[in-house]
Amino acid sequence: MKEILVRPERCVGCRSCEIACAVEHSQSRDLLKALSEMPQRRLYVEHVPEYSLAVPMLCRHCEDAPCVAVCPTGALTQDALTGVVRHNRDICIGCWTCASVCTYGVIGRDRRARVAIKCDRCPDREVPACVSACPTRALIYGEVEEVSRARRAAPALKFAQGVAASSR
Amino acid sequence: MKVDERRCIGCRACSAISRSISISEDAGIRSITFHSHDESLTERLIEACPAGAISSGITAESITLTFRMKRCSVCGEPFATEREIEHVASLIPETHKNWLDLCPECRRAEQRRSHAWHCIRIRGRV
Amino acid sequence: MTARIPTVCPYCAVGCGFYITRNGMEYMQDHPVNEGALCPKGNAALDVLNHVDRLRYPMMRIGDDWIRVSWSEALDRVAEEMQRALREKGPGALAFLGSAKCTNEENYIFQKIARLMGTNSIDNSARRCHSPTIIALRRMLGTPAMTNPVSDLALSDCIFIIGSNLAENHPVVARWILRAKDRGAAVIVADPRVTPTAWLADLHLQLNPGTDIALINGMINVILNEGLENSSFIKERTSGFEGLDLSDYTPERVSSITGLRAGDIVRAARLYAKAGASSIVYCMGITQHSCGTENVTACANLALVCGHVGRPGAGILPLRGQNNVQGACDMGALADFYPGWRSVDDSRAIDELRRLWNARALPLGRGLTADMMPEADLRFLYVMGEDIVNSHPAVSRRRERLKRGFMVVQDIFMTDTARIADLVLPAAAWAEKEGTFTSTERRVQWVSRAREAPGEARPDLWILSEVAARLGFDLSPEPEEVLAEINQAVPAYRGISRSNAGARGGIIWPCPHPDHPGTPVLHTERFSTPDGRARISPVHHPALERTSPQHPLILITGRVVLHYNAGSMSMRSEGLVKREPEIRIDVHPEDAARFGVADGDAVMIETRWGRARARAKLTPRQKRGTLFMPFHFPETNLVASEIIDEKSMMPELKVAACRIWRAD
Amino acid sequence: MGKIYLDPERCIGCRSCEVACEREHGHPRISVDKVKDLAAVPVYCHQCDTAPCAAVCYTGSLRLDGDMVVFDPDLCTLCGLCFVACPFGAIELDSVIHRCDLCGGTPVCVMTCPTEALQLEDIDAITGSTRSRAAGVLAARVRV
Repeated sequence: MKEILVRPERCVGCRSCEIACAVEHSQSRDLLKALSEMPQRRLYVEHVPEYSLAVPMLCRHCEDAPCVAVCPTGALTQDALTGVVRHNRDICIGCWTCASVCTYGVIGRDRRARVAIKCDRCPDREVPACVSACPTRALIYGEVEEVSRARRAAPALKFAQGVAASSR
Repeated sequence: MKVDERRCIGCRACSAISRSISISEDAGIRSITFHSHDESLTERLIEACPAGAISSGITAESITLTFRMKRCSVCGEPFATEREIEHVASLIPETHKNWLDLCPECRRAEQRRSHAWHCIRIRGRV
Repeated sequence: MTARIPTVCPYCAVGCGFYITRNGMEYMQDHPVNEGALCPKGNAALDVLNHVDRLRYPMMRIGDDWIRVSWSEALDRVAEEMQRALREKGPGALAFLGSAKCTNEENYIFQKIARLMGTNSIDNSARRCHSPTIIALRRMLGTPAMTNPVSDLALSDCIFIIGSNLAENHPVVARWILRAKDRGAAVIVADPRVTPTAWLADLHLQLNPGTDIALINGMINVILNEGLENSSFIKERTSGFEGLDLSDYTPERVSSITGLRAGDIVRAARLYAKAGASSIVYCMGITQHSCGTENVTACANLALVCGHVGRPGAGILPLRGQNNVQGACDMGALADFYPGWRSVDDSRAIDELRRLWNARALPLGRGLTADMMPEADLRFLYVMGEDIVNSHPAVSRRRERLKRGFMVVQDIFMTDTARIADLVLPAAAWAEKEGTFTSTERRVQWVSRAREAPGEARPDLWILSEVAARLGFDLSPEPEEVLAEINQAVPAYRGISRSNAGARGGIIWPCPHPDHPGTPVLHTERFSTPDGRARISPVHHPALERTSPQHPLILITGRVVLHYNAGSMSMRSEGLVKREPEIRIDVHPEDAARFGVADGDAVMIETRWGRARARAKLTPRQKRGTLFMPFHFPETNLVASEIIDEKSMMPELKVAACRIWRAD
Repeated sequence: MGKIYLDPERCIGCRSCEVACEREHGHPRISVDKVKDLAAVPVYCHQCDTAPCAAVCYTGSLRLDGDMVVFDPDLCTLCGLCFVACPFGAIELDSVIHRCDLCGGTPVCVMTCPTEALQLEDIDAITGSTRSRAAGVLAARVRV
C-alpha cells in the first residue's frame, strides 16, 4: 500500500505542491489557465510560526477513515486494495459531515458545485502531482514499509492520541 | 376528481387537504380512500399531487387504493410506501449506502453509530 | 415588569444565569459561569412555575383530609404549636429543617428563629452532600468552600476528578474542563463507573468503590518518593507535614486495594504533581462514605503537598449540590454551626451574635441533625422547602416517627414530606420572590421577582417574619433588610448588597466591604486558619463495606442528568420525565448473566437495610461486581445504607453490599 | 450564517439540546442518544448544500438558499417525501413538518450546549482551524 509521507523539516513553504495540485485537477491542465478556473484546494501548506515551519496538509487516506464512516450517502468510499479514500461528487449531498470529523481539516468545500472536495491521490498519475512538484522532497511517495517513519501517516485515531500526548 | 391508480405513489399530500380523503396504515399496507367530496377542492388537489395522479372528472362514489409499504431493513417497521421510495430515488442521485432502506429512526441510529465509532475506539481503552 | 428579567437556575449549585421573559426563557450569553449554556434541567426550569401541582393555599390536616385555611389561622397555629411544645417539653422538643433551595435571607431568618427558640436542632440537606467537606476543609484550610471558581478550571494544566460525575450532575462544569483540555490539560477521572465524565478523561482510574483514600495516599507516596512535592510551599504555608508517613502505600499495595494498575497510580501522581497548576474536583463520591471526612482530608493533603492551592487554576473544588447549599451553610442552617461558620461550641463567637440579635442567651452544643430527627422525641418540626422523607434514607424508613408532635411543611409542591404534615404552607418558588443565592463557587447572586406566585403562595421570608411576629420577635420580611443584617453576622458577606449581588454574575465572597470586588481565588497569601497555615493531616484507608456470600455485589447510588435529587421539581417536568421515566438499575452484563438477569427485566435488589424493585439495564459502563441506582426515585432510599460518618453525621449513601434477582 | 457543527468528542449526552429545541418548537428537531454508553451523538439537520429534501420537494416549500435549506410552510402539502428523503432522519411529520430552521440564526441547541459540542460555524473556518492545529502538532513533533 503506497502512502504520501510528509516531512515538514524539509518543507520550505514554496507552495509548489499546491500549484501542481491545482493544475492537475484543472480542466485545462495548464498553469495560467488553471488559475483562471478558480481551482478549489485539495492541499494546504500551513505555516506554523511558533516552530518556523511549513507543513503541507493533505488527506492521509486514513485506515478506517472516519469521513467514510460518517458519510450518509456513500459518496466517500475507501479502496480496499490501495487504501485511497475516494469521493464521488455525483452522490455527495454537501452535508459536511465528513469535513467536520476530519482530524486534519483537509476536506474542503467546493462552493460552486456545493459538494465536498478532497485529495484523490491523482488517479491518472504514477506519482501524485504534489510529490512530483516538491523541490525539497518534503513530500515523498512510496510503499508504507519503505517509508520507515510513515507512522506519522497513521490513521486519524493514532493521530488524535498524538495530539493529546504531545500537548502534555 | 379522478385518481390515476398507476400514477399515485401513496403519499399524504391529498389527504392533508381534503377530509374526504382518508389514509390508514395496517400491517405494512397503506390504504387511501377517496370518498365523494366537494369538487371545489379539485384544483388544489391537482396542484398538490407530486405524481400528477389527480385530474378533474367524475369518478365512482368511493375508491380505496392500497400500497405496500417498505419495511425498514434494520427494525422491520414500515415507514413509507414502496412507490414513495421509488419516487424519491428517482429524484436524488444514486447512492452507495442506501439510506432509503432504513426508517428515519434507524437512519439516526446509523448516524450515531458512525459518529461514535472513533470516540468509542479512544474511550474503549480507558 | 420589563421584558426580560435575569435569574439564576434553581436546580444545581453551578449558578447558571438566564433570563425569564414574558413567554419563556432566554439565554444569558454574558454570564461568567455558563456563557448562556444550560443543561436539560435548566432548560426545563420554568416548568415548575405555575405547574398544576403547585400548592396554592395553606392547608390543615383533619384526620386524613386536608382543609383550606386562611393565612392568619395557619400562622397562628404554627406559633401556638411551637410555643406549646416549648412550654411542655423545652427547646429540645423543637426541630427545624432549612432548605438549600431557599435564599440566604430565608435560611438566615429560619435558623435565627430556631436559635431564638433555644435550639440548635436546625439542619439542611448539606448534611447528606457536603457535611464532611465542611468539617475537613474548615479545619485544614480555614474555609469550607471551593477555593477557586468553576471557570478557573480552564486555566488548570491537570484536573483530577474524583467521586464526581460532573458531566451529568453539573454539566456546565464540563464546559470549563473541555476548555482546559483544549489548552492541553490532562484530565484524570477516578470513578468505578465509565460515566460521561470518564469519557473526557485522558486517564480513567476505575477503582473499587470506597478505596479513594488508598488511591490518594498512594499518589502522595509516589510524589514524595520521586521528590515531586512542593517543599517551599510545604515549609512556608503548611503545618503537620512531618506527621505524614504514607510509606505503606506503595503503588503495589494500593493496586491490590483499589484494583488499579500500579503504573496508572504512578502516572496519575506524576501528571498531577508535575503540572504547573492542578485542580482537584470532587463531589459526593468522596463525601457520602462513612470515611467521608477522611476522604476530603486526603484530597486536601494531596493538593497541599504539591502546593496546588491558592493560584488560578490550582485549587480544591468540592462541587456542591443545590442552588443555595453553600449559602444555607454560610447562614448557619446547620446543627453544628451558627452563621459565619461559628462553631456551636465556640461561646465567644456566639456571643457576638447574641449581642447582634439582642438575645438573652443562645444555645450551645450540636443540635439534632436531619438523620437524628426521627429518633428524637420531637413535639414540633418545621420543614422549609425540603423533602426529607425522600432524601434521607433513615428518615424515609421511619417517616412515621417524625410525626410524634406537630409538623409544619412549607413547600411549593405536596411532597411526600408534606403529605405526612399537620399543616402545609404554600411557598413562592425562586422566581416569584427576591433574595440572594450562593452558588458552589461562593458566587452570591441576587434574584429578582419575575413571576407572580400562584394562588395565595407567599415568599418563605414573609411567612417566617409573620410566624416570628406571633412569637414576639420583630424580624423583617424585606430581603434587603435581612441582607443588611447578614452583613453584620457573616464576615464573608460584609460588603454584599443588592447592588453588587444583582450585577451580572453577582459577587464571590469573601467580600469584606461594599467596594470590594470579591475574592474568586481563596488562600492566595495565607490560609484562613488561625495561624494562616494549612494543616496537613494523615488519614488511612478504612475498613470497607464488604460483600458476603449473602450480598455479593456493591450498590452505588448517584444521579442521572435528567433528574434532580428527590425529584419534586424534575419529576414534574414533562420534558425531563418522558426522557427518564422510571428507576433503572445498571448492571454489568457479566454480573447479569451470573444472577440470571436480562436487559429490561424487573429485578429485586436487597441490602441489609431493605429491598426495592427496579428495572435492570445492562451496560458495560458498570464495573463488574457493582450496581448503580439513581437516587431520584423513592425506591433507592429503601436500600441505601445508614452507616454514619461520626465526624460529619454523613450517611454512607454511596456503597452498600447487596444482591439482585429477577422479580417474577 | 454558518451551519451547525458537531464535535462528538465533546458531547456528554445530556440531551440539553433536545430539551431546548422541544421548548422552543414544541417538538424536538434534534435527537441525542448514547452509543454503548461510551459516546453520545446528537443527530440534526445539516442544511445540506445539495439537500435531498429540497430535491424531492416539488412545490418549492423546501429550497436551497445560500447556506441553508429554507422552508415555507405555506407551500407545504405535507406529502411526506422530504421525510422519506432525508438521510439523517432529521425531518419528522405529523400534522406539520418538524425540521430545523436554525432558529432564525441563533439555534437554541447550540446556545444551550454545556460543552460546546455543537457550534454554529462556517465550515471552512472549522476545517481551517482544525488544519492549523494539526499542522502545529506535526511541526512540534519535528522540532522535538
